[in-house]
Amino acid sequence: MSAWRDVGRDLRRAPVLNMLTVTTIAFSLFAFGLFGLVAVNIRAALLKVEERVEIRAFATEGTDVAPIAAAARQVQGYPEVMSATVVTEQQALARARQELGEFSDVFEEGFLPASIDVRLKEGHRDPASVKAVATRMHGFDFVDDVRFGEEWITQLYRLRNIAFVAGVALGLSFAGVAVIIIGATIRMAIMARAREISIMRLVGATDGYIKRPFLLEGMLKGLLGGMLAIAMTYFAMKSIEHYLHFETVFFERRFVILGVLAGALLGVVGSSLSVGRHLRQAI
Amino acid sequence: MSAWRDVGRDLRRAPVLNMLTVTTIAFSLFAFGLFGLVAVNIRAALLKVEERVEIRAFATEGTDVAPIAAAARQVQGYPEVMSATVVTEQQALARARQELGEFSDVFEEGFLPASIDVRLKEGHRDPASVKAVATRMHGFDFVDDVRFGEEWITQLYRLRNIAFVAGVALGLSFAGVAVIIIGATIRMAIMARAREISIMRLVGATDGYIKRPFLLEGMLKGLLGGMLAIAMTYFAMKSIEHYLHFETVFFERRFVILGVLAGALLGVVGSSLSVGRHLRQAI
Amino acid sequence: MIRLTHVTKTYARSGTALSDVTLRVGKGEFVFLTGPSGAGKSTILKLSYLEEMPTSGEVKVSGVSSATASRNDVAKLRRKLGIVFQDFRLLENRTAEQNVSFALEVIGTPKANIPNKVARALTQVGLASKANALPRELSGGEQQRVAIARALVNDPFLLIADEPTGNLDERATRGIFQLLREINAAGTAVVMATHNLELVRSSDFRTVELDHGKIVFDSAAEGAAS
Amino acid sequence: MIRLTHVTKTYARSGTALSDVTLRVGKGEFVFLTGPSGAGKSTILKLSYLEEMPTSGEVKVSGVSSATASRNDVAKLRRKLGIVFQDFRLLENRTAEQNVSFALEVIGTPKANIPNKVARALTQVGLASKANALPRELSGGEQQRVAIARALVNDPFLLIADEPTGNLDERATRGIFQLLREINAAGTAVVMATHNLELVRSSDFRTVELDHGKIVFDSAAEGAAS
Ligand SMILES: Nc1ncnc2c1ncn2[C@@H]1O[C@H](COP(=O)(O)OP(=O)(O)OP(=O)(O)O)[C@@H](O)[C@H]1O
Ligand SMILES: Nc1ncnc2c1ncn2[C@@H]1O[C@H](COP(=O)(O)OP(=O)(O)OP(=O)(O)O)[C@@H](O)[C@H]1O
Ligand SMILES: [Mg+2]
Ligand SMILES: [Mg+2]
Repeated sequence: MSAWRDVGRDLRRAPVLNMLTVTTIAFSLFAFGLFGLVAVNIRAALLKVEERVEIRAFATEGTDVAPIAAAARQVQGYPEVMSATVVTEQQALARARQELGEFSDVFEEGFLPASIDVRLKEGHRDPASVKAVATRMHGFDFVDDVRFGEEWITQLYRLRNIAFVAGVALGLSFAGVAVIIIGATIRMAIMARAREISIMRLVGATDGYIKRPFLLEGMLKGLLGGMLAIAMTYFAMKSIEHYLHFETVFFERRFVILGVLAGALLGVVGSSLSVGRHLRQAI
Repeated sequence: MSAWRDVGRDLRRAPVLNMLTVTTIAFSLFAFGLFGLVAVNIRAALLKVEERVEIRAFATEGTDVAPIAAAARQVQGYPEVMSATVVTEQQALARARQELGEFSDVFEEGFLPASIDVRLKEGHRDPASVKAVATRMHGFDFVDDVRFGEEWITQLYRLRNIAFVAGVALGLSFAGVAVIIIGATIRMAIMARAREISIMRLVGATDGYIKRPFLLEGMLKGLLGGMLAIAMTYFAMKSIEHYLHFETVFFERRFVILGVLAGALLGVVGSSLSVGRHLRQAI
Repeated sequence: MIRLTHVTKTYARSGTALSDVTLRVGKGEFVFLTGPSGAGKSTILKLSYLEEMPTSGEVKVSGVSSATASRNDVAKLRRKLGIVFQDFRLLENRTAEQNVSFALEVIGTPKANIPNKVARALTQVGLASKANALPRELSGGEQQRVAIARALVNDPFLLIADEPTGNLDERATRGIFQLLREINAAGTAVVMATHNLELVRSSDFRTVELDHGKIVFDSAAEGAAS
Repeated sequence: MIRLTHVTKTYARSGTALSDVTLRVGKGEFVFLTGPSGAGKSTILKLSYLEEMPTSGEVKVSGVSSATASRNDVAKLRRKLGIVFQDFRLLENRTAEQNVSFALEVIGTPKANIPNKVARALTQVGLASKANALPRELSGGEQQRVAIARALVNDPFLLIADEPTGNLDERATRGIFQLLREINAAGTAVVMATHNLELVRSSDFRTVELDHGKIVFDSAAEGAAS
């Protein structure tokens, strides 16, 4: 195929320019990848933290265990609830003793209230759901107080939202920058071949015919840049893990493939834009 | 001047390529600048910490003040010593009370020893000097113990040395990368003008005449890149200061000027290398 | 075939290259364009393959009009033409053979037919032995003949040749002219700009002479016997 | 002036362009180089200004020998030559005027003298009115004349012209030839490769004919009267 032959010729002819293109694509995607990695890891951390979201409804001192257990069964039936456990006064005391270790003598008298400890299902741990469940539990007669760390949950979710918005915004701007850089380097390749292109036009080549090798070239470089970016991101993660003793999560396989394809897409779009612009200017 | 005219023509002709060159120079120097900033700030921090390097020679309980004061005057005469202060038992007690606040009752009995507190001059705060002074002070009869946090000073200096070596190594490699990138972009500019260069040779232009506009161009781009890098470094510092509430020091004026000149030098060296290589290949 | 109707071509920086030229070239005709340097010969040819557009008036070639042609129309028209450019315009990074075969690839000639056609065209211009040379490895006359081979290889129905023998010696010139005559005899119209008056005089083809952007003589016009 | 001694030039990819050529051009001489396309005319000229180096044998021009010349020697030699290239080699981004003045700047002509010299050279080739046009805005013949003006402007002691009239009409050709004769009469040696045999016959200058890389005729050689 003549288009492939052209690509081969072009790649061999300007190795520096081509390396530069691949490198800039790789770095753009690397920046993108690093950010993605941070997002993925924040998400993983959030999931772990979220698991600990818990609502505790404390019973008035001296309430019988029976109504508390009945209420717990009822709460267990709520759609948002994963588990509702009864903690009797004795259990509360034992837990406190265990947690506080040597200072346990202080609790000799046993004045800790019984409670129902509720964990919510994934997807229902947002501030609104938590608040709703807490309000309903307030409805039980024997409930003295409901605690769920409202502040803390709200903060967590705000963090998550910020991470999401920042992720999308940064991701899009990096992609934009990558397209511009790719366009610029391809434009240079085009300028270097401007004479050739005009001759092609003069012997009757259509725009599509002229564009093909450039698009192929952009795609190849994008693929290469994408793979490089993945490799760089992986090693960046590994070294963070190694030097900062920080446990991290890498992208799933399908996101890796998606990343490389995104590189190819960037390459094709960048090439297409600049070849198109060049062709519209001439003849 | 014809060389300047050529430069103007060239800069106007390939704006994308030129922006790319300036940007890469700027980013190379920016990376360099960021590292330099870290180094400068580590240094500033070290200086502050170093000021606190202090040797304390404690007197045996009950020693008269007179010999201690005499010894202090003698120590004051050492070339390395900035100040040698006598702290009597009463003063030591007062100082401890003040530092420890509410727990001061504990010291009712006054069993703190008198001491000579020595501060060293700048340039004599390295582990070796500190140790030497400490050893000499051990020589006084009344001295019971000399403390100077040997471990701590050694650590501090190791940190400083690491920072220095890392700085030089990273600085040099960044400069190398910058020269290569500049060389690559200038090479592209040369390839775009290869025909022109060969015609110049054929009408009798010497290598120097051909090189001049490229060197000028490299210098201009380097200057611009250097200024951009300084600006970027400055804003990076300001935003670190703002968002991380971290007090930082910027480069002194002469280093700023040096940075911009370094950009120009990089530009000239990069251009010179790639024009030279091209000229040696042809004709 | 080619129809220029009251065509004026003005270049922003150097004034009028053609003024009010009306010219018609019929099917299968052979036309010489002559006239001094800068008279407008190349401009007429560039208008004919629509590299340039007229400032006013209309150019119509094989049904494609300068007034309405799209980029794609122009590409399609050019596939049916053969053009020898005054400055050759060979692709620098391709051999003589590749430069010729390229013109066939562009128009979608079946791959199997290309080598034969290319070899025939190079032989016709006497360059079979230089098939693998790059343009910079060819002498001026050899480059010119590659350009001619490229124009002929796709069996065009109209051949536009701008000074195709400027770098050729007398024998080669006669050979190329003979070739163009044969092609013309086989039905291809030929428009050839030339300074070689000997060539013009040696045949009785129609001659159009230009000067300062105007047609000053046309042997096909009435009363041109003088 | 020019001395080729047993010069052979072999190109890696296309074999022998010149074989064992010995040629001497004296001070102030006017020499035509003729021969068919690909005979080796341009190769002899390229060797004379040391764009190419001989594969074997020696080329010596004005005391500069191909065997020993440094890059700087070559640059200095070329400043004293005037060269008209077969493919013009004009700087694309400079006007006709700048292309000519450029040749003076390179050799360090005082700034004040440049405009006059440039204007004179352009007038000599009949292009004063096109001074501000870029090469792509000039016709083929006009470009060729800019190339000639550039070669003349520095009052060279040796003018090397490769097919300088290939794109010119008869009148312009005669004009340029007349100009070259005047320059030669003023003391400049001229070596001119050409296909225009009429021109060669119209004067009695020395003629060297090449074929297949060998000198087959030299009107200055003994017994060349036949
Ligand atoms: N792109 C352009 N821009 C400005 N002027 C131009 C351009 N192309 C041609 N001209 C001018 O138009 C006039 C006619 O040019 P043209 O190339 O048609 O001449 P020509 O008859 O082919 O001459 P030649 O025999 O020298 O090739 C010339 O004066 C030339 O300078
Ligand atoms: N750079 C090169 N590499 C390989 N072969 C070359 C090169 N330059 C010239 N040749 C070959 O050397 C031979 C002589 O070329 P030269 O240019 O001297 O011919 P010429 O006499 O000037 O012909 P013309 O009249 O067509 O210009 C030709 O066959 C050509 O193909
Ligand atoms: Mg013309
Ligand atoms: Mg030649």
